[in-house]
Amino acid sequence: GVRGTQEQPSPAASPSPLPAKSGELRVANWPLYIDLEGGKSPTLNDFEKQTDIDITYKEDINDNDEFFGTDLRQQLASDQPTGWDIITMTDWMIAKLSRLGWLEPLHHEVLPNATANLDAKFQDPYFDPGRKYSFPWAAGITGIGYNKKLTGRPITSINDLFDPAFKGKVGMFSEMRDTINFALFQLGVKPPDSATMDDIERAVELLTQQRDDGIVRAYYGNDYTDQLAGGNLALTMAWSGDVNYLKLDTPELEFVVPEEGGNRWTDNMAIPVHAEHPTDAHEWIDFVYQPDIATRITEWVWYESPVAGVQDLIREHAKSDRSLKPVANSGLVWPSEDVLANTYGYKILSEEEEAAWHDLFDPLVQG
Amino acid sequence: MGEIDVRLIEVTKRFGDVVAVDRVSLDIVRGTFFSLLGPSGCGKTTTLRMIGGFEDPDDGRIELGGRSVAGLPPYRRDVNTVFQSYALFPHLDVFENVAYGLRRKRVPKPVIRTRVFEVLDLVDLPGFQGRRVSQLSGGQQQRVALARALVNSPRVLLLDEPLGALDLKLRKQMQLELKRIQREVEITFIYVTHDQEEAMTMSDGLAVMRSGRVEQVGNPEDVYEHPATEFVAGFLGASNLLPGSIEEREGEFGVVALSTGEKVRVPARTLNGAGPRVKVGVRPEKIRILPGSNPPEQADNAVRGRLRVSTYVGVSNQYQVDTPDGGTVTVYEQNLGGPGRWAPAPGEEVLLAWHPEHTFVVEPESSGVEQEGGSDE
Amino acid sequence: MGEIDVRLIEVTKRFGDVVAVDRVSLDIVRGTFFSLLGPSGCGKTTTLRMIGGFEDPDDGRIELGGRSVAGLPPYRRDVNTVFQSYALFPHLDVFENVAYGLRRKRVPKPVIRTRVFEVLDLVDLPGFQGRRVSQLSGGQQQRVALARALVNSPRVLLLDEPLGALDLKLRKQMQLELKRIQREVEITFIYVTHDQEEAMTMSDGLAVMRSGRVEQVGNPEDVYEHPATEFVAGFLGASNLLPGSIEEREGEFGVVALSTGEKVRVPARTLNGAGPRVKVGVRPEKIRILPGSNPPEQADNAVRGRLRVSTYVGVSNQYQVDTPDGGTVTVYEQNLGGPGRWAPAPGEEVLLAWHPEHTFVVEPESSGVEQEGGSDE
Amino acid sequence: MSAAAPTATVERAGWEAPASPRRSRRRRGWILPVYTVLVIAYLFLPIAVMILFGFNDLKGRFNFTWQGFTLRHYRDVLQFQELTLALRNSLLIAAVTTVVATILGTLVALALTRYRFRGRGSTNMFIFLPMATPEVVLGASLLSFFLTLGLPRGLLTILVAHIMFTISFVVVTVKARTHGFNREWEEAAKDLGATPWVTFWTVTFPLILPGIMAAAALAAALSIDDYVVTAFNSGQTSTFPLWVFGASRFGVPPQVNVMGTIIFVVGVALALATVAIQRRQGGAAPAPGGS
Amino acid sequence: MAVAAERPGFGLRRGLVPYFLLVPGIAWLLVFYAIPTIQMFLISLQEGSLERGYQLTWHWATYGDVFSKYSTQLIRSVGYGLVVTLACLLISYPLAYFIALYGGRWKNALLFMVILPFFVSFLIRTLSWKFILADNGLFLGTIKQIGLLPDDFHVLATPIAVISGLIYNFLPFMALPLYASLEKLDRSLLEAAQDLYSSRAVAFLRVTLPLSLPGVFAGSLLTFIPSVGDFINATLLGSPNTTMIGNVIQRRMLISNDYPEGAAISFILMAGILVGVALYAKMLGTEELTG
Ligand SMILES: Nc1ncnc2c1ncn2[C@@H]1O[C@H](COP(=O)(O)OP(=O)(O)OP(=O)(O)O)[C@@H](O)[C@H]1O
Ligand SMILES: Nc1ncnc2c1ncn2[C@@H]1O[C@H](COP(=O)(O)OP(=O)(O)OP(=O)(O)O)[C@@H](O)[C@H]1O
Ligand SMILES: [Mg+2]
Ligand SMILES: [Mg+2]
Repeated sequence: GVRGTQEQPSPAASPSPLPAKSGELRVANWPLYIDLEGGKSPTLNDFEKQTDIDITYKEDINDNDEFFGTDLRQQLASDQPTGWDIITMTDWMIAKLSRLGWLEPLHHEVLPNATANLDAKFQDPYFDPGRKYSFPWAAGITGIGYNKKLTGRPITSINDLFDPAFKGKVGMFSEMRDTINFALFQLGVKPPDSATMDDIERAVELLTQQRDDGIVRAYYGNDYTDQLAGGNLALTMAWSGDVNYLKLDTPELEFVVPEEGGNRWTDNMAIPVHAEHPTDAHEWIDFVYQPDIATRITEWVWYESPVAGVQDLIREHAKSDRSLKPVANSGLVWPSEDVLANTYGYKILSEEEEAAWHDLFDPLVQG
Repeated sequence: MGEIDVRLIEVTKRFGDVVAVDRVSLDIVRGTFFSLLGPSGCGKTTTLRMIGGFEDPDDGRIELGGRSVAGLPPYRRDVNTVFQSYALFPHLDVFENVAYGLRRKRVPKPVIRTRVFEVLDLVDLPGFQGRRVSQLSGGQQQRVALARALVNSPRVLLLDEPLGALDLKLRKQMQLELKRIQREVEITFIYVTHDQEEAMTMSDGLAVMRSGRVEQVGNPEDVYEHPATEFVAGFLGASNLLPGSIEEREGEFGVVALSTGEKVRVPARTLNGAGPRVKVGVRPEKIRILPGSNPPEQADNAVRGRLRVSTYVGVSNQYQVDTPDGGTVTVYEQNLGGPGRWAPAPGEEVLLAWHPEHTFVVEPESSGVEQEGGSDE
Repeated sequence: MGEIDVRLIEVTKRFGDVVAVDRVSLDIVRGTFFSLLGPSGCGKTTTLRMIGGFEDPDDGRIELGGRSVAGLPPYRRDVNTVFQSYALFPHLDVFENVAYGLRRKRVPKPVIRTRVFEVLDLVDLPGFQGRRVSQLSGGQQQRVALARALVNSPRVLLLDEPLGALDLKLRKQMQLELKRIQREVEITFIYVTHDQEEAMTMSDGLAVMRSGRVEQVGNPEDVYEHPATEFVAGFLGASNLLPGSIEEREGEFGVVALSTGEKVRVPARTLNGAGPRVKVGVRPEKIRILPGSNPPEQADNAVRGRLRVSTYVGVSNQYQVDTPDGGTVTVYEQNLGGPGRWAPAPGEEVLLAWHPEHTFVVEPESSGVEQEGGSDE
Repeated sequence: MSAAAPTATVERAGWEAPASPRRSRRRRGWILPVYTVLVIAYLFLPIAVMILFGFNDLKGRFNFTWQGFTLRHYRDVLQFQELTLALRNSLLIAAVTTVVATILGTLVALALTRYRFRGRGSTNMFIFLPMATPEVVLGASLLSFFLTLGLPRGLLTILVAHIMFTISFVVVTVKARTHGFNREWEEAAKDLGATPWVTFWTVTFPLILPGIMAAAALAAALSIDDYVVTAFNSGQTSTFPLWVFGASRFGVPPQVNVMGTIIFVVGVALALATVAIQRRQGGAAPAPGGS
Repeated sequence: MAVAAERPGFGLRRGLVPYFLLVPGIAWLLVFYAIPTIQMFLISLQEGSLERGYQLTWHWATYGDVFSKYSTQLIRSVGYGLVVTLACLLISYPLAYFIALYGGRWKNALLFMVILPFFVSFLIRTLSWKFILADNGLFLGTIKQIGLLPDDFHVLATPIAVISGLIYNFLPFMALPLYASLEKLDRSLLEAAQDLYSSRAVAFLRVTLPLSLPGVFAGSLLTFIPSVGDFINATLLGSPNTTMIGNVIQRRMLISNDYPEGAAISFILMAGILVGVALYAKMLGTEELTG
């Protein structure tokens, strides 16, 4: 049953000693998040060859919450292995999992590549100080995607999301943290970490007003992309990488990090507690932190790589492969310092806060 | 005779290779009781189904009340059918089954009640109105099917063996009722039956069908007494057919020499057009069976034979008599009984005698070439 | 007589309030042809269904071959049934329908072929093996149902009106075949029919049922000539029943005074136990119709009346004669015809005469007991 | 019906123009077939779009706007190993689920419509419960059950789950067919020496087959498209819907359309093949039986 | 002669037949549905949180809370379910009727075609619909150009879209059971009805429809029950004011991690549905239908 954990969350626990390598590994990642060539992933092949580990790489994650619900929650609550050795979760979920004590602390000493090559800006994130539990896989920004033709003007501000001129043509995210962040930016509450419960109430009020004014068409998950591409949305909250790709087929689309601020997110590899092959899991993390491997992945995935020097390598490759040009120089894949300065993470929530936020936010998206 | 109510003109119906109805023409006068007879599978049901509108003829034309009904759906024909397979509605009780047609005609409720109860009484099923169809015996189902059609008093009623599952007594009673209704309400009945007595007693006209074609049409006595073909003769009650050849056509009675050598007289009009080789027919009940020692009466036809079997069948005794040429003659004798009567014993020589007037002549069936099925009379 | 093959002991079956079969007891000897007769809804089908194993009796006991079959499912009884509603398999063609039972018995394929084709020939359906059931006429379906049961040569064959949808000619032919098979293969036949002639000619024994009960069991002549009850008398062919009271019981012939005042003589043995008020019966075909002026013969019973209707029915003429006490007497006279014969005209005074030996006596039915199908004239 | 009868029916339905005098009949004759074609066209409409976008020469990853025609996705249909594997799993699961659920469900339906027994009423109601249970609850509670048992999640647990939630659909559908089934055919079979088992296979089964086929089709569709319950109980096994839903984050590749197209085309081909085979055999479906 | 000795207990065995038929299916449901669901029911009476753990406190109040909190969505879902069921019935009846009665040897092929679109992924079908129904797409765009609709008219993200999506996706759940029950219709009964002055329409109403009630019953339940609990159509095609109870449950359990509330709503829904089924069976006048 879904029994509660009697075990106290112990974020301070030191890593337990690693067992012997087992030669087996089960990785859960998002679909299409790794390079492919002719139906196979060269990275996975190389990994198997080089490490002699039999890897089961599953594109099994569709959604942070859903994966938590279907693959982690009950398993870990009843102290059973999840079946996964590596999971790839967004930052706030890493925070939540570590809060619940459901992540295995990492042995940095067996991660020479990772520790050496991790780009400085990823080294000490707010959600996992000191990279105790996780290493990033890729990173991106939540901003605004818009259709130049439909808006008729460049979009620069979150304010535009609240502009009655775009009544019924604005998309917001059903993802609570992203959307609340935007409302906080609009209210000038920055960084989100500083938001009080009052701020959140105001934020939801603002959003409710936006909804009731008929400005919001709907709250979207992944499916905002087709609505944006199909011209049903003039502007919408969006992920940087998506718009990057959408532009290729629909050139009138643009992505902007609003002047009030955008959300910075990373997807991070972590090892859930009770993982059966933690040693092999460490090998995987270290393996993908080799710059040439990371480059190969990034050239395919088009999201910012946390591995230092990857952009340079891609630029190098782009000289011979024109198709790599867009990713090599994209300001979206490789946000500048300025842009990054205007992006924020999510507030780390205690369980009570999370519940309180949901009580405020859920009625918004559920009418 | 009155106006023609139902007219079939060269109607043909095929099912794949099977020609179920083959160029059938019939004229049925309004308000008459017309029977269709014929062996199993000869196309009676198919004929009714075309009149009812459930099958479209492949050829030919059907007229009801003088107007072609091609393409007219069944519910627009003032015709009701008692289906051979009943086709009762399983989801309705007896009352609702019977009331079905009246409800469609928007007859007022109280009238429906009265009429339904009346007709249920008529078919001897009082008190059955609440039963489900599945709770009825075979004969009860058939009577509900009859009631369901009767209650509507249509202009034309098609009845496909409507009394076949009833016992003799009830059948007789129903026959009388049907006949009464038909006369009173002036309904045209087209009636399929296998009971020849039923056809004989009830019909104003009848047609004998065979393999999709009409062999003979006429009034019952005519067809019975003067069958046009060997088939009809054989089909309507047992018939004795003795092969022979015409010797004399002149006068009131012609003469046919039987293959037994004996000569019989036949009404000359039945010889019309018949070839030299014919068969001479006489119905079993027309024959008197006499001791072989008796001299034949002058006025009678007579044939000698030897009694093979005698059977007791209630109303009558049946005798099978072997003739010298290897044929068999069947004789029915009314079971008048009485201790003193002479009764032939098997093996005994007998004399078979009948009046020449009761003799008829048909062409022997050769290959398959029969005469064209008569259309009108 | 041989061993009892099928025995019913006080068998009762109820459907809700309806008592379909009411304490029926029957002993049917192995290899005999036993008929069940009775008005529609009297429980014949239900009786067969219990023997076949499709219904469990609510009471009483059924034995096959001397052993109780309570709880024995149909497929373990060596009994086959020709169902009143045929119950042919709609998803199989004619061949497979007929072969069904043989396949279950794992008869070798070539044997199945031979037997199926044989029996299809027998029921006069050669060449029909490939047809679907829905492509057959009513009579053809019935013959397939018959073939399907016959082909298995079971020990007991239950036939529920197996020839009801066939024309007379074919029916006669099938009757002969059935009788032949029954004799040759020594099958016990239990046969439901509405055709009394069929029952009379084919049966070794018969039972007349009424409202779920057996009224009389016996051999055909017995039951016909000496019906035990008014009901049986009326049911087996038309019967004239004249009310009267016993005047004299002694001697070979007793005397009954009819309500017309006329006196008739009746065989004394039929008076046994009968109350003073009785009905005197005589079959219509036993009566001679004579001119009213004729003096009655000494040895005969005679009654006077006035001819109401005369009907021509092929084999015979039927007369309805009104008697002075308001009753009606039916007379069948063989249609011997001949120009010279005397024929009574409606309205004419006639004398009805019959031999006392043909008279029987039954108790009058107390009113109200009568059920469906049993309204006597 | 024979080769002949359906022709007659078809003619009445107006697929062939009948002879001239039957105007009214012809008129009502074509409405139903045209309607049927329209509804099927409506059902196929999104499929047409799906097929179209399988040929889309998209430049990015998102297959949303028409960019031009290409066959390259057909060449690269096996591009995504995981997708191929997921599809294979889904087909396998659907096949097994359909067979098992159809058998179990049909037996239950037979028991419920053919017999009176204690607990029949409550069983009847119980059957509706799994259908009424929201998928999340089905998935979550089954997962918790498997965890209690310590059963590793995978193909087997997916099968268990799928069979569990499709049984009810099968039962209800088959019941619609067996309801009021005319028993006289079964009686005739038993009369001819068929045991209940043989009776079932030679008579009952062929006669209720249309209902069983309808139920099986529903079971297959339910299984092959299930997402929520599967997500809970799939463990490390991926299925087509899981993968496709996940892929929607980064753009569902046209290969998914291509695979859908292949399934669809094979399906249509099979359907037409059955028609051709029946034509060759000259037979047709059994005549409908009343009750 | 196969007359075996009378076997005591034979009748008893006969009485057990239905139970034998039931056992595999019902056992499957008892083990993999009933037990887990009872567990979930107990969870609905728990209090606590993931961090603190959950305790079974028989906290019935949750039921009252969620009922008042989500009654809007509950009512909306039932409303949508009714509309969807009625629409599916109206659309699929003629379809099923035609296939069953006039399908001839095309029967199976047509039936298969009705279900075929549902073998390709739900997401892809929905994506296609979104493409077709885009605000300025093929369909609406054209109409708007002619000027029949205002420019800001849209279908997606409205109740129309959600209901249409449900109708499309549940159509086979109505059509197939209807087909299964119509296929056994005895056509001679229709002839009899027509013989008795029923036009086709009346014959349909008085004979066909009553005789196909088991199919109508099965089909409407197979459509209504799952569509009331559906969430995915509202997620992909709807907007905040089309949220259905399924979305609430989904969000409560998967996103807010609140199992007790999610479960409580589910059980309220299930209880409601069961009551509805019972009433519906009564209404159709045939408790027989459920049994
Ligand atoms: N399932 C049932 N429910 C109620 N009554 C029934 C049921 N089946 C038969 N009956 C009644 O039982 C009686 C006997 O029926 P049965 O079928 O045995 O008659 P039958 O002698 O075969 O008549 P028929 O000659 O008309 O076929 C009838 O009155 C019939 O209405
Ligand atoms: N649907 C069909 N397909 C093929 N042949 C058929 C079809 N319906 C009837 N037939 C054939 O057509 C012929 C005439 O059938 P019909 O039903 O009219 O005969 P019937 O005279 O009513 O016979 P019965 O007295 O046996 O009822 C039969 O030989 C029958 O086999
Ligand atoms: Mg017929
Ligand atoms: Mg009967």
